[in-house]
Amino acid sequence: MDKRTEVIQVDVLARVEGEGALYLKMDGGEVKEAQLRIFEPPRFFEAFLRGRDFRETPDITARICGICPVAYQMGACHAAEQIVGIHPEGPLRELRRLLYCGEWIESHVLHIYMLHAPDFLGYESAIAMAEHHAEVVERGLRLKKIGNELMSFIGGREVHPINIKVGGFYKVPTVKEIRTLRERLLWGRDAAIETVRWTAALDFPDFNRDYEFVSLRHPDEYPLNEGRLVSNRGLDIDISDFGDHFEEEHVERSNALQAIHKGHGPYMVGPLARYHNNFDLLTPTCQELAREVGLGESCTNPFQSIVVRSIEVLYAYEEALRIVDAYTEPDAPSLDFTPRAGTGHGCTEAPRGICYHRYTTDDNGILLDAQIVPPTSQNQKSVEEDLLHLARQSMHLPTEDLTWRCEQAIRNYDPCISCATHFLKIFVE
Amino acid sequence: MPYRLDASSLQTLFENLKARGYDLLGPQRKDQAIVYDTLESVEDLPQGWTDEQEAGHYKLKRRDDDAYFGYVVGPRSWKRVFLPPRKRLWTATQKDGQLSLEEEPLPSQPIALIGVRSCEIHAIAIQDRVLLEGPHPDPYYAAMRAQSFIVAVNCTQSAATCFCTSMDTGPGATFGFDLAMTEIMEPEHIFVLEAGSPKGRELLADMDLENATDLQQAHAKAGIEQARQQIKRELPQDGLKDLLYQSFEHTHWDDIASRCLSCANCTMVCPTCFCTEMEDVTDLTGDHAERWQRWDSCFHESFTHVHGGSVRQSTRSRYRQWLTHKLASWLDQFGTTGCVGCGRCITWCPAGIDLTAEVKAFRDSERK
Amino acid sequence: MSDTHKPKLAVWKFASCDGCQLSLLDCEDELLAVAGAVDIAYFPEATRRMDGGPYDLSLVEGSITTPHDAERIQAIRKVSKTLVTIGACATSGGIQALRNFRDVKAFTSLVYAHPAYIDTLAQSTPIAEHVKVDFELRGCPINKAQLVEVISAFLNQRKPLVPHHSVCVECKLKEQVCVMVAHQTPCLGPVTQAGCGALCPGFARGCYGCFGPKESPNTSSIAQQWREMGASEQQILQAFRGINGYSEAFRVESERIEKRLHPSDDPKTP
Amino acid sequence: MGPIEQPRPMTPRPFRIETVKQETSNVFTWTLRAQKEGDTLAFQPGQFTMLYLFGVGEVPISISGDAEASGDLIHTIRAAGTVTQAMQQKQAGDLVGVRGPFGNAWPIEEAEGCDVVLAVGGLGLAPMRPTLYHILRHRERYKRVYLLYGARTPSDILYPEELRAWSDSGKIDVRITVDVGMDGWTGEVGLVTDLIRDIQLDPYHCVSMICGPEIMMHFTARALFHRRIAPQHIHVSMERSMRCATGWCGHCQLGPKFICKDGPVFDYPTIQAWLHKRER
Ligand SMILES: Cc1cc2nc3c(=O)[nH]c(=O)nc-3n(C[C@H](O)[C@H](O)[C@H](O)COP(=O)(O)OP(=O)(O)OC[C@H]3O[C@@H](n4cnc5c(N)ncnc54)[C@H](O)[C@@H]3O)c2cc1C
Ligand code: SF4
Ligand code: SF4
Ligand code: SF4
Repeated sequence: MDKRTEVIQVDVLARVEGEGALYLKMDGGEVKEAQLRIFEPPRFFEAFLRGRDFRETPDITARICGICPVAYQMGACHAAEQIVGIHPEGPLRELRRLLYCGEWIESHVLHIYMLHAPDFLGYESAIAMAEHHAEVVERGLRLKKIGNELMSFIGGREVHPINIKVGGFYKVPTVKEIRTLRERLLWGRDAAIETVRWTAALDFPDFNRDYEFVSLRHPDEYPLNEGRLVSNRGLDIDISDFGDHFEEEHVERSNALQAIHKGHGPYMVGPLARYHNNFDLLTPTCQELAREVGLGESCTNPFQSIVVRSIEVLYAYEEALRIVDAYTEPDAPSLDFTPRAGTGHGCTEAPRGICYHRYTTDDNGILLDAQIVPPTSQNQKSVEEDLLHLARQSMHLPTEDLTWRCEQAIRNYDPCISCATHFLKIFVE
Repeated sequence: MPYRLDASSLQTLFENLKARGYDLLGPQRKDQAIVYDTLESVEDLPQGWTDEQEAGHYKLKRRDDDAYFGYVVGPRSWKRVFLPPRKRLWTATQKDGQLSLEEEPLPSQPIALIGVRSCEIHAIAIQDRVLLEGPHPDPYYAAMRAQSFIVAVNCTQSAATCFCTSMDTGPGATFGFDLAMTEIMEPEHIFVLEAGSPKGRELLADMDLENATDLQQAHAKAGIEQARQQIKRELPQDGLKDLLYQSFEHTHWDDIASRCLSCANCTMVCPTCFCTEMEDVTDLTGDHAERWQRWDSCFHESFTHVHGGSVRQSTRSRYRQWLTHKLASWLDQFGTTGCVGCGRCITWCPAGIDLTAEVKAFRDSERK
Repeated sequence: MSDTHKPKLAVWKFASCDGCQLSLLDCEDELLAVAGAVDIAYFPEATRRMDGGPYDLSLVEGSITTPHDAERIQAIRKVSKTLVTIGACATSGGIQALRNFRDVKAFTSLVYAHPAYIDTLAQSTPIAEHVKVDFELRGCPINKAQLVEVISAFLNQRKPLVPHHSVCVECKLKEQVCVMVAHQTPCLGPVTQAGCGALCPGFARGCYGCFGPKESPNTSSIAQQWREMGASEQQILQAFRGINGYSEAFRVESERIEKRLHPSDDPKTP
Repeated sequence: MGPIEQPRPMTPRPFRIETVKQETSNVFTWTLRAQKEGDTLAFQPGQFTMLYLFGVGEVPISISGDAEASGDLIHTIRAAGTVTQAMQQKQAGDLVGVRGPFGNAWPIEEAEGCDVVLAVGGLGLAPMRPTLYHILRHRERYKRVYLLYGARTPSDILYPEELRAWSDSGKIDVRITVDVGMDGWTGEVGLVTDLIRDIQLDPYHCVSMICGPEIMMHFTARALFHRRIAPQHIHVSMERSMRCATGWCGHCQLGPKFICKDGPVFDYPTIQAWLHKRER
């Protein structure tokens, strides 16, 4: 085993969103290369956004990703609203947050129960897992369904919601309507608590790394839609300065662009980063439960991201309940505005981490330029470093187990490969 | 003998109907239109609102008074009660070499329809002929009809899209109701009420109302007359059937087809259009099947699909079928026209196609 | 369904957002029943298991945008008894087919620093332009209930109940108020195929055509209605050139408007 | 409003397939018996039922058995599209749903005392067979009886043994022609209309019934006019999309007529205007 020489290649990565491959090269007991290859074909969103009306961005950018469309819609709305100088507040802001809770629940639960958990329990899929753990899988499906119902309730449907527009919504629910969600959310909160306990009891490889955690930070709330960009290594900037601090590179072997923190290198976005940077803003129930299951205020083992995701699911359910109970109908479903020339930025917390948009429009609101940086291209370097370290540490494992373990290390990030492939490089060499 | 009901006592009429076991269905404002839906109380009525209509155009407006029934007709019609947009007919299970079918229970909740216009009563009468008087009466329709109580409201104003006077279907109700009311605003806000059936007479007797004075009755008549005078659209009936039958190859159909979207809105809103589709569905296991009946339309390609393709492939032939059926072949089939002049198909056509104008085009070219 | 041979199901992905295959995982109530009725032999988004063909039913998501994918779809067709395409990408080229109206080389250099790394075709094309397709399920995304219906229909060997009529019909069956007539909101519902449940009008907005053209769509008439409601030529052009912009009826209409807007671009007009 | 029918007109009754006989490569005949004992289905020649195949769909199919032989229900079906192809996969013992009978009948009483010309094309022989059974049972009520039958090829000829038996009995003058002859075929090659030229009939006392593709019925009727048969004595059986068979669904309208309740059999003058019109 000492002088292991082998190439491990998984051509089609399973249980990730989109199409990617894993490539690991070991030579004489040393890991030479560890790559997450992305061959998902490019779709050129930023290019064909040019010349479109900026009001179309929520509908068009949603199509970047079927799993986290809301993240794109929110980022697009925020950037567009910055251009025209409006800022939806009160019930409109709360409804957006509620919609986003739905997406977090749906996406996180999908990942926890259907994509990630089977790894820990040794199943090829949740469907296979259901044979022995029917109750668990059914709980997961129901939890996820409520997330989807929340999205459909506000957005019209779970994939590519139709009710989101620059300025707010096309139609908002009445108080009576929104209260119908309550029962389900209460059930979901309890099931989310069980989920945290269940995931915390899984068996985790001992694997910790020192990451730069980048996330949003908002003074009053666990970040979803808004905040400043911060990191555990001292970053603290306005989102409009994103371009000054981060850059994307285009590497051969990949149809995606990879982002780095200028002068710092790879960084991590997503649940671990949010959790580390914002633990104090979680609800008391979340904090207590995290302590109870022994997670602490920070987590540096990416395999444990499944537990952090569960905490965030609980947070989303509690937050949704809060919003539903406090909801009052807004005066109008959306704010009015007049298109004008300008540049706007939007950065929100997609389930997988920060998602950044920048648009520039002319006087009539026609897009002159668009840039979108999705979470997965930001995590890609971090994934590869995890692979490198993990492979070194797990050199003793037989090929089959090592392969699985590496695949799992990629799944830790819940990568969204379709998203990762359509983005513009900011600085052409 | 007509009675008077104070507008402020309208709720007592509703209470009386409820006490007799009826659920109330009537007009209310929703999404910027007046639609028929479940009514709890007079509070739900679109008091003080009216509708402005033109081809392809509908707009709610405030009235300068508090009339309860001061609008004309909206996008929904009463056919939703008797012939709902979708309904399950039966479910079937195939198991252990046996096939069993379970029929959907027939509706048993009596319903009172509040605010039925004269043209709508005519439309119900037309659907009765289609669905009750053929060789196989529709059991759902029959059950619903037998249990319904009809409160007609005579029109005292009309929309620009109305042409009941051409069709001899309004604006005052002459038959087919249990109660008929005329709303009068001046000098006081009252309803002049009369019964049209034993059920209606019984109800009025229980309510212990005053008789309407001659003057009040005269006001009611004047209101209806006012509605009649307002009607400007026309669909003259003389020779219409032959005109349409003879126009089968007319080039004007192509002109209509260039505008018609074959979207089927006109057939969906029409209170007499009765065509339906039967849908057979199964679940994933394949042990369980259902049949559903839903509104269909002659504007669909699938409507005439037989093995080898559709009979009516072009929008031209589909519009021709629709108009010819409404105004010509309906007469041969059911001894009455298929149109009651409510104007819904004109208002709710997104392309603003107006059957009265199209018929006029055929007539004009005939004269030339 | 006999237990001896459950039909083998495969789910394939080409250029897409994953939303349509996700719709299968979003069928929370039916998922285990589907797994009971079919043998999920290849579905990378859901399982590590990757069984070889032949497959009884292949669901194909995404459009063809690379030379490699153009070959891959041929191979998939060969191992699939029934091939059903799901979603706007697979049935009309999807939103990424907007590139078909422009110069793709400019696109790649705009998005990527090293366009040489990118292997892409000039056009994004629907699956049916490459292989025979047994059934096309429209939508961006597809409707879950329709997906379950297509799978049930396949299992029971009947025709899927997927009507080709307008969104208007669904709107009226749900007794919604027409946004075009009552709110003067431009809507593509009258020329768009039903399937979504007339969602947009239910939320007081106009349909933007994500299920693609219905049977016999009269696009020029709806364009005329939009004009009369005050929409600009550019707006109408963009409306057709959206998620299903490359589907025949919408493409022809957008090109017609484009020619009117920029007659000089047309080599045939002096 | 009369009492509600039991079962309701839209509810199929379960029938079991007793026998399946493959007639040609894509045509087969089912003998059906009600799952519930004693549940028989009385009908008149020319009527049809709606046959429901569990989970697949429902199609209108004419009854092709003998109306006066009590008991089983007989249908001859061509595997055309989804439902009928799935039907071809079914075996004896399987269950189907039956609604009906629906529609009107061939004018077998009007034809009494007359010459009778039955002209059929292709599968049109199946809906006509009950009429033939009736005529054979009551042969004395009719004068000359012709069956003119056009099939596509010799191997498409339906019920060949029965045709021979009818012909041999001398009770019916059976004449067959095919579109395409094949090895061993010594009979006529050509159209049904060609057969009309040679028959003997009393044009003023003659009733004709035609069943086949619309174009065939159109030309056959024209050929009969040439033989001076009055249009009102010519009857045809029509086909259109049909969903309910009860007159509710509107699909089967042909001009002012509903095929399901006014037809499927029409006298020529009633349907003439519409037979000539190309709707498209
Ligand atoms: C009165 C009458 C009597 C008949 N008697 C006989 C008989 O004795 N023997 C016989 O073999 N045939 C008979 N037929 C014809 C028979 O009903 C048709 O061959 C049968 O309906 C074909 O159904 P299918 O599912 O096999 O074919 P398909 O072509 O698959 O059609 C299936 C059904 O669905 C509809 N359909 C198909 N495609 C579409 C689409 N794209 N959109 C919408 N709808 C569609 C069709 O209207 C059809 O009813 C008769 C028909 C009628 C009207
Ligand atoms: S007439 Fe109008 S409503 Fe009717 S199908 Fe044509 S466009 Fe649609
Ligand atoms: S055809 Fe038009 S005007 Fe006549 S009843 Fe129907 S909807 Fe009303
Ligand atoms: S755009 Fe049209 S087809 Fe798509 S969801 Fe909206 S109404 Fe439905």
